[in-house]
Amino acid sequence: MYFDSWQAALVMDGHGGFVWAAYAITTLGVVWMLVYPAWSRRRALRQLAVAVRREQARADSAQGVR
Amino acid sequence: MTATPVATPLLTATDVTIERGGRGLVSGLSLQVMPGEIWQVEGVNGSGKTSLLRVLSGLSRYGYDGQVERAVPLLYLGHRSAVKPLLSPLENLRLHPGGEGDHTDSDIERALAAVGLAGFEDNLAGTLSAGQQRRINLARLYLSPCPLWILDEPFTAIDREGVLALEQRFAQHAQAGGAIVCTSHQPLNVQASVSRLSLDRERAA
Amino acid sequence: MNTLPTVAFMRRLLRRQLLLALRSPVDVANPLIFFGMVIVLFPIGLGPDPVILARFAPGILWIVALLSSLLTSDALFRSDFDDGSLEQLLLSPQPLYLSVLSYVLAHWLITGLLLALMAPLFAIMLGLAVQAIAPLVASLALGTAVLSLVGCIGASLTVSLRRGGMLIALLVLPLYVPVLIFGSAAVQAAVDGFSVLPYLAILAAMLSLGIALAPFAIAAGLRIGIDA
Amino acid sequence: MWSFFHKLGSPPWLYSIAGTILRWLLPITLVVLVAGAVWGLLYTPPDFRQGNSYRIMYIHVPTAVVALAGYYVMAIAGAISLIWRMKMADVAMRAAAPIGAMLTFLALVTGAIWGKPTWGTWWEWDARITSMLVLFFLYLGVMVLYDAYDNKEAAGRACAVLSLVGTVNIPIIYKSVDWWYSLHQPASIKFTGESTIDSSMLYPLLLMIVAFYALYTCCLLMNMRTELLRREARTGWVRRLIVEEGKG
Repeated sequence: MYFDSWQAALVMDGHGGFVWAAYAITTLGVVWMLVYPAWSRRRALRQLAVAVRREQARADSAQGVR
Repeated sequence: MTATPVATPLLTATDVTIERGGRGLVSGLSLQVMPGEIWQVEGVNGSGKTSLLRVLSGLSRYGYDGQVERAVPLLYLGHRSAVKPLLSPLENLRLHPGGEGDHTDSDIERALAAVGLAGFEDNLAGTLSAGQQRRINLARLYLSPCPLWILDEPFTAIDREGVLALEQRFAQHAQAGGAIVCTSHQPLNVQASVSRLSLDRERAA
Repeated sequence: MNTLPTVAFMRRLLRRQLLLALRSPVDVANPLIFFGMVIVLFPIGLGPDPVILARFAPGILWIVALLSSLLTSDALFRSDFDDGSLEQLLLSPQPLYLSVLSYVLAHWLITGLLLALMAPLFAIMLGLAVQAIAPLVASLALGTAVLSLVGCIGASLTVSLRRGGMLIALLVLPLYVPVLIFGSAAVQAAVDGFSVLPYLAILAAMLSLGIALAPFAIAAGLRIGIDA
Repeated sequence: MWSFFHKLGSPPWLYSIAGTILRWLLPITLVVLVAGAVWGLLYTPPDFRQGNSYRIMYIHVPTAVVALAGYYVMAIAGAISLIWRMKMADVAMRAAAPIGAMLTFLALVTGAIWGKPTWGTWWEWDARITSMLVLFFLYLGVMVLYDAYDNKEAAGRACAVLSLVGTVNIPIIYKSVDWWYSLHQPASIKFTGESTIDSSMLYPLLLMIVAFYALYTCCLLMNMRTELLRREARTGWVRRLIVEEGKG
């Protein structure tokens, strides 16, 4: 490792704040880019499941009524 | 225009399927419009008459499956009358974006007289009534050389004499070898064979 | 079947647009009044000091001209779309690619060229160096033609949308950036006494690229808009 | 080959193939991302001029590069959907827009943070950053236009046209902004145009660029799967999928 201690790696001769801040924000962005599609796909599946169940209920009730 | 020996269809639509907002309006419709024919498209409101006409006229090129070919130039009169309120009827027809040939002023005046707008040639279209503005659009039926007409409810806001005059014009156009596809809520009484295409039966079948 | 030759049809469309504009002079005057009014805001905002105003004059004049041109591009097709004339245009046998050019030319004549001819008045108000006034008019005349072309693309993509006005600004302003860069640089060069020709040449190059390519996008946008 | 191209058009096949690709591509991407970041952050020497602040380059340059490439991917997908009317290309374009916008945003933020130690200001109108900002507005324009249309098919076509117009303009915008920057700013530190970059710094950068391309592909595939589900909600294969997911 270039830095001789974790402490030095954090400080980075004074530039550490900027560097780590940039990496933190980018990590947040990357996490959001990965999590959002997976989460929205699962949400879409759940919504469709509810819609299918409701359709089923409507069809059954129509049969029941006749 | 004498009928050509083997009558080539002016408009052929094969297997046209239109869907709007998930509802299947027209499915698998095939249609051949031969010279001299008048087709009346019937159907309840929202049955897709206008959508079908827009597809047949080539106005909407996406949003449908199937093939539509037009062998001849087309005159399309839609719901909206394509009349600029700031121009006079004469100017509206002389500078029309429809792209037909230049009409002489006398032709235009004769057409305007035929639709009952004699004397209104120079007032601004904005000062005329809605019915009169539609008549400016209908005057194109007397001007346009296009053999194929697609008319979307041409009779709305037109009084009884106007309708009679238009029906005569339709008959005259059909006899001259032209073809008309139109939608209208009242049956057409025209001295020509009128083929009916009902969109309700289409969907029910 | 006497369909009109294309050039005659373009001339007819141009005459029609210009006649419509003459019939409603307020619509023609609006961008000029807007141009004047916004120019007045700058001394109020930046202070009346002629040195500061003169230094920013090239940029101010060009930015305000750009915004005036943007302001009017929404109405380019909207009235024809609302009353059905646009449908007739799309059904006309002449190529749509050339017909839209007459719309663009009409828009440029009505807004762009008038702005360029009015600009010297506002340039003097902002204390622009006298030798930069002619280059200002030249760069504005050339630049607003490119602005009209690009604005027309934005107008065609938003023609069927109810609230297209603000949306056009977002679509089109990023594409205005190169025109603004070379337009204001031309005036700045004239102020500093350098030759203006290279900048005008680049603006002309953008114009020819626009004339060649923009009508494809405009025609596609109209066909999509009509069918939406 | 032609059958592949045809199959690409069938949603269920694309949905499942995207799933299998993701199963192995996603972990690899994460590993490469972390490795590249750690390598660039901790194991490379500082730049003699800028000191350690240059380490932001390992995320600024890749995000900028992939964001720009992403715009072209979106435009090409739009062109395919416009010209050959392939619904899947429209799905791809729709999925590509938000990812590109996010990457451009990250490039702008990291560029701004990098500017502070280098120029002492949070926002420096450097040529590269300014062009990136214009690209960000181009992305926003496409997304806002898509949202403005009610008929979503027309929206896809309109966005395809807009993104094609955008691709024609991007080189012009970049060149004119570069020229504009050199006109107003004597050549100070050329931001990302490091003329000769030391190999010890170059390799981690290339690795990070590859990592971000892989990340882009993963996100694109994931977004496409969601978009497919929404568009094909009423079809049989989605119904079967719901039943399986319900049991699984």
